Amino acid sequence: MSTQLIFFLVLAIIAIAGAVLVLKLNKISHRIVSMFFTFFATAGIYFLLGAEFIGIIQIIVYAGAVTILFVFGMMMTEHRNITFGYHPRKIHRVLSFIGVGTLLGLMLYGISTLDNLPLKEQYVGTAEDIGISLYGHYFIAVIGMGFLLTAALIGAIVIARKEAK
Amino acid sequence: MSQEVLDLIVKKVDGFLGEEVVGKKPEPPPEPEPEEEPKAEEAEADDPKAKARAARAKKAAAAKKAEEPKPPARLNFGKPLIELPSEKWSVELAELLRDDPELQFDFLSCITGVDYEEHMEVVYNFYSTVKKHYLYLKVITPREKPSVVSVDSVWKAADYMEREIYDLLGVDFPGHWNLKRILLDDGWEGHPLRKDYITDKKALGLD
Amino acid sequence: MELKGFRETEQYDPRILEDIQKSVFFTKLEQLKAWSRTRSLWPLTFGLACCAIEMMSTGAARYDFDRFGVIFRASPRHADVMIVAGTVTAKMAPVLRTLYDQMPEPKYVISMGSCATCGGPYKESYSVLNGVDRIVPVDVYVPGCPPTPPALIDGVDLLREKIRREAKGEKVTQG
Amino acid sequence: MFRLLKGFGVTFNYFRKKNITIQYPDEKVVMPARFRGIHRFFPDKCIVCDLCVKVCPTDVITLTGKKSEENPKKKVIDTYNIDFQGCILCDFCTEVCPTDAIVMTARYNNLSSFNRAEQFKDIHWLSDNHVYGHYEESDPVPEMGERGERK
Amino acid sequence: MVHITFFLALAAILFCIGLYGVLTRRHLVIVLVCVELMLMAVSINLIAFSAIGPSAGIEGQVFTLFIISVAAAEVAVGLAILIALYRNRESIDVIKHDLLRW
Amino acid sequence: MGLGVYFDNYIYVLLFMTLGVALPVAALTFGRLVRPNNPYAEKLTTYESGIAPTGDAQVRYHVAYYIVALEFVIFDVETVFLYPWAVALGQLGWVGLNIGLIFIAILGLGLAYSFKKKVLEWN
Amino acid sequence: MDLLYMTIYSVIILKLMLAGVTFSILFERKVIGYMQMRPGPNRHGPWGILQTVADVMKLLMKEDVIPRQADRAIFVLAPVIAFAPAFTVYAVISWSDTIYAADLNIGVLYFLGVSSMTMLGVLMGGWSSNNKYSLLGAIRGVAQMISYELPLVLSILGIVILVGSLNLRDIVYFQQDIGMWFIIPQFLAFVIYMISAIAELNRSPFDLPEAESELVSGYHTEYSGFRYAFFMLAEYTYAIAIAAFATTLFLGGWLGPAFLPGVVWFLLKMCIFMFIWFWLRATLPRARVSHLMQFSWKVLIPLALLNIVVTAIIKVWMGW
Amino acid sequence: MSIKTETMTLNMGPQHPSTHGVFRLLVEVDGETITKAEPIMGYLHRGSEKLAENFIYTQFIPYTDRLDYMNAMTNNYVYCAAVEKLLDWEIPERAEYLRVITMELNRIASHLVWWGTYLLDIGALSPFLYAFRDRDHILDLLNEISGARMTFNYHRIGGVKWDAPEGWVDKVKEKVKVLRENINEYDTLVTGNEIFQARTIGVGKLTKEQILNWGISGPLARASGLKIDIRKEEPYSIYDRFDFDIPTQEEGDVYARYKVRIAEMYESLKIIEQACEQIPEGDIIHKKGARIMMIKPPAGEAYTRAEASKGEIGVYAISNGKNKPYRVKLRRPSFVNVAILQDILIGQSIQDLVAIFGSLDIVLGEVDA
Ligand code: SF4
Ligand code: SF4
Ligand code: SF4
Repeated sequence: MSTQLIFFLVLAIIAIAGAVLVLKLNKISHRIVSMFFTFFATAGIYFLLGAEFIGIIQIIVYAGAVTILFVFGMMMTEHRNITFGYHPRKIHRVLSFIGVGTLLGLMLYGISTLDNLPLKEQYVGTAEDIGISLYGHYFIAVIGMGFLLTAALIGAIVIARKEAK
Repeated sequence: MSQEVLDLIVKKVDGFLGEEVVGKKPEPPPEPEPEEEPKAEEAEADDPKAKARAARAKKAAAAKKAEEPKPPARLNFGKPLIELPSEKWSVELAELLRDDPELQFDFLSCITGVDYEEHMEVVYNFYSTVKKHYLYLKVITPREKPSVVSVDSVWKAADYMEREIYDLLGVDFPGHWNLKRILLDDGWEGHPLRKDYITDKKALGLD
Repeated sequence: MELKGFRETEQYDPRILEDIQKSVFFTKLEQLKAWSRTRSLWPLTFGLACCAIEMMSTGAARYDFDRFGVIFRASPRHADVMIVAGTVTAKMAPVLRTLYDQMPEPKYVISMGSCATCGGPYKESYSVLNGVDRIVPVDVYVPGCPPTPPALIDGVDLLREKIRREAKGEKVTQG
Repeated sequence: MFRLLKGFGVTFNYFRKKNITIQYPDEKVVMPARFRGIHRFFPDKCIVCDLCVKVCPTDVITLTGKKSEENPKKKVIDTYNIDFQGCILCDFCTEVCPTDAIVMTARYNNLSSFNRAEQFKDIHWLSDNHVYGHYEESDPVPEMGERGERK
Repeated sequence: MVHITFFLALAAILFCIGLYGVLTRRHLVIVLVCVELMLMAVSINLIAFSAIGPSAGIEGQVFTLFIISVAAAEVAVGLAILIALYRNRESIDVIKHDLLRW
Repeated sequence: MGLGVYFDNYIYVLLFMTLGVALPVAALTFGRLVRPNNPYAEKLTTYESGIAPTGDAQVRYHVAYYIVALEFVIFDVETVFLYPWAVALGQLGWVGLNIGLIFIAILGLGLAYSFKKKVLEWN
Repeated sequence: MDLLYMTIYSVIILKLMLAGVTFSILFERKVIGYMQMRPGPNRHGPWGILQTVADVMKLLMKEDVIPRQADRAIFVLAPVIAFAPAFTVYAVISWSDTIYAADLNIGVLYFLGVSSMTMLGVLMGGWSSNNKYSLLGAIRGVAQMISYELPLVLSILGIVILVGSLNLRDIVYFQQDIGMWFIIPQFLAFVIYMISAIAELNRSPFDLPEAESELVSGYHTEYSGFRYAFFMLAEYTYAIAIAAFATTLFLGGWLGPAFLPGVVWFLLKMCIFMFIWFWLRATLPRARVSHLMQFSWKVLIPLALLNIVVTAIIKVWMGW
Repeated sequence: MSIKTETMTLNMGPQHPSTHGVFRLLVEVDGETITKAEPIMGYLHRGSEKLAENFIYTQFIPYTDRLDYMNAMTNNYVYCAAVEKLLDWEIPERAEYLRVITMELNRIASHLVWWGTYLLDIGALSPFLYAFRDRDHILDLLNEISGARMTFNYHRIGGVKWDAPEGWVDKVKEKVKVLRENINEYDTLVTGNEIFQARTIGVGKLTKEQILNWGISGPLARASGLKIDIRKEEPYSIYDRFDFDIPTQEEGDVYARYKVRIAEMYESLKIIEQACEQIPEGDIIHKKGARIMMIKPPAGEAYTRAEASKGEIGVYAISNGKNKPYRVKLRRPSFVNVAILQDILIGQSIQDLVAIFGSLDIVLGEVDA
């Protein structure tokens, strides 16, 4: 096993465990913390893949900003001792589980058939490449992104702020 | 000057109450029994011991005089002082004191509660920042169920001072918005500034 | 002691050196603990009455508590020593006890001024607790009303003496 | 605008100046002569008039007298205690004492104790308290170093 | 070098966990978190292909950047809606918000 | 750049991170040996100036805080786009510059909006 | 071999950092002391050198209390989360031409991204204590930190534009090339950076989250013993890191006249920053929350954007 | 329907750095905005008034020291003056001058403590130490004349206890110069500071009507444009002999209070200088005053007021002709002033709470008696 594989496995386990805990833990605050770990491990995976810029962006945006946003969102709403009763339709859960399980199986099967994909030298993208690509090929998307973000900002403010009368 | 202020206050207050409450002269005290001794001793006036005795007697007489009922409106160390029974003291009267253009007692300096053996007194010290004059106003209330109308709505300053008096002396102030103990714990028993309150530190668990 | 600037510092205290030389690991550890504790006594910012002002002046430039590593901490969780500076009244006593409880161990109490020690001038009063040692264990009593800043420094010194002695296994009478 | 920058000048100025701290345990603090420190008692001056006991607002003085051996009419002091737990150093006892038998010294230090009872001082301690203060000296100059002055 | 299938498998697992969460959890915050998980799974795939895929290049990373941005905007708006809903209904139970159900 | 150097660098980072986590963990574990431990019910109460707290601390907070976080997220994403731009500006030239400026301007619009709505005013 | 070398290096940095924190706390107490006409700690060791050592040791041997009401798991985790990122950023700092660890291409972003996680530790600490002061302190602190994170990030963009690289060492070499420290061409950015760095660090006059007179001790009110020490440690570690970062960006890193080795210059420049922070602490009162927020959003961020625009235009114009 | 941001009940105090003692403020906050404030006091209630009834007249003087321990001299004075009023005694000239000098020195010391601690509340560390340094200068002087640093017990019924030691008056004159310089320096350090101004200007406004209605006195009243100062209105002691101003401000906010107090320090320095020039030789105590066991005022009652550093301090003394007072009521300015908190805090933020609360300058010994 190569060092990288070890790293990968560790990170993957953290990510998956975090994701599972998000669903399983009792307290919403704990769930958000475990979500943070998933985000963080994913950033690690990006680093492993040589996408350091995306990795660090993942840390900045997800592990930093979005987590804080989640915590604040949690604080703005009810978060104490939420004991939801059992799901009214248990069958729903079971069906979801079966459906999702099948999907996962199918996907994993599909992935395993990719086995013979050629192993290539790893590609490392630098921030500069990304910049050139972004503002060269995809500049319309960037501007669109700008509009999207502004729209999201304004929309979110309008929605959230109503009470400030 | 103080005398005029006093007269003015008396006029206003009595006018408001519609009867002579503060303005009335005190009933003269019952004639003291004519004392024989001084006369007898006058004969041996040069005896030093007798002189001392005479002086003492004079002092006693003076003390008696001091015990004579004082008029309800008088000057106390040069400042007007009026006495009122608690039934006569009302929020409207307080408003008069504050709002009357000639009185304008806009500043409530101090409220003192005093526990005498026979009755309780609540003493208000007013001051007018405009007219620069004072007033001592004594409200007399029975000791059994002491109760004086609260002037909290007229001078907010009375809020805490009345609470303090309620706390320490147990005088009730009907009309106070939030009359509860202020300095002592809510569950405290008794009113420590009363003369019959006995401080027993052992019983209080403090010693 | 005439020397300015280079003062005799306490870590060269011959008694401690001697002890360190001859003691086993356990006592060494204890003394290490004592050493660090005596050198960093953080009192709780907690003034009750007049004495508190003298406590503040002790922290001010003239006497500078910081020289001894004494810095006031506002939260009992960070504090090591509680300087009861002032009159403890019946209403305050439970609060004081709570604060004492909330301090992490090891914790010490200095009773500053005669009020805290025995009620002082107010010992006849109906609302004053006669002696803070009725509710918390007191390590050092500093007399005075209020004790002057140097007296408080002496008191803190005495507390360190106590810590040091206890680390050596001596019992220090208390009461 | 930016008047706050002036403040930096002030603090920096102090940064350069010498500090004003008294290095207390090494460097003694001088208290003025009148400083109301712990008492000193002169047993031979006391006439057991009990005034100090009466005037003490905190009732910390206790004394007993006994008949003098030479002069049976006179009383001399037998025990004299001040409980410094409760003494508020108000100076009334020295003020009323007709013979200045009880005086206040400028002593303020080294009085803390582990034990409340230690602060109960008896006649011997009080008369041994050789610290300079605001009173007529009536015995040999106290030892050096015990005086309250700066070294 | 780790083979690309590992990354794809990880992405698939994360995606399915996210999906399952979205389908079954009743807490709106958690639902949002799960959506994030799914988006992240997609990002992992993109990055993996961009780094060691058959046609490695910068594009995968660029798209991931877009995904991250969109996801952040989505969370912002989503939580704002959540707060608004909560304000109106005093609850963050998905079941109770019939409007939000699909 | 060779991958070897790349990974070396991140192993450094990893080492630092491990140490950063290990130091507190080690210190707290070691501390357990030397520190006293005597919890009792009163000690474990929540501090609130010496009074038993009334009500829960984790109440629902004012939405103003959320809006700050929201703005932060949006502008953080903006910086994400600006950094590649800044790095590549030398090669992008005027066209890239203009696109970047337009992008900044659009985001500036959002900022101006929030000024106008006074959402960033506390109180 | 490399791994060994790396490990030794990082352990040494850890040790030095701990020593650095210890002494910067002492230094702070001394400096503030002198500004207040008092000597500060001077009795334990010559010049009080052992003072903070004793403090740390005492904290280590202090009971640590986890309040019953607290959210235990997060309560325990918070100091670690606060401390680890603050230390992790040291990996990219290049102390001199030769002494450095990771030479990341994205060094600047790495620093900003990782260090911003400290605030998660603050938030977790305040949240989990279930103490009102802590929570208020944490929320305030996070609101402040995120508001100032943006100007901080944006102010550096000017330098990135000029250099065209995110590598910290490249930035220093660039300054060497143009023969000028960035504090001169990017003075506006420097000012913005300094202000937001102080706010990020929760140092006076922006120490609202720990505002002693209002919130007792802010988010670490309930922390005792060594857990509390780690919050302090994180704060000072981060402060030192920020000083180092600022030195690299604006003061030319290890550059300096040759008669002293680069690393000494680096440390000296850092000391200047530390001194300025202490000086601020001794002089200024605490700012007001509402003003603070508005200051960031209404003044610093627009200014930073302006700086970016101007720098970008100049850069393209001059074709640097 | 608006979002239900729950309010949180927050205890500020009894042990809280901003309350300067054992005061408790029960506030309800919504976010950081206060919706309700209830001051709770009595944590330092020591029953002085009851104790007074068991003491002979002089014995109570040390207890007045401990009311407003920042400004003990004025407390001493007002109690003595009340008893003197009952006794109808003339006080020797020199004693009056010494009283005025000590009182004014103490007023400066009190304002200095306020200045230092207030800035500590606001978050500046150094002013506290600078203020305490200067306070120590003053306390040294007072220590020299009275023998104690805080609990002076200096005034006596009928005069003062000690005469000024040799050279004391000159020392005072010198110190006045030093103090004036230092206070100037404080101005540079703080008054112009924009951060400080942003914290204080427009915060915690009090109108004239509020002041009168709540019975507030002292610098607080003067900062709201109410020119009341007992030293001028009803000159007690010998205040009519000095030339000084009553500094007032119109705004009534925290900054105005700050400025009034700073200006008052300058005025006090002026008074001290004049008093030091004018001080005559002579007795220091009324001829019967030294016999402290024998003081027996005739029956009667009197209210005496004086201008303490916090406001109007008054003593309502009732004598029944015995050697112990029948009743001593203390009108403590802090106790009256603190009541305004219920009114003024609503709608402010926690930060402003600290700024406002500090600006009231209350002393708990006085609030709770
Ligand atoms: S001992 Fe004296 S100075 Fe100290 S609090 Fe009690 S009365 Fe005040
Ligand atoms: S100084 Fe005062 S309290 Fe102390 S013994 Fe003398 S009279 Fe009593
Ligand atoms: S007052 Fe003086 S003489 Fe009288 S008993 Fe006391 S000490 Fe002795």
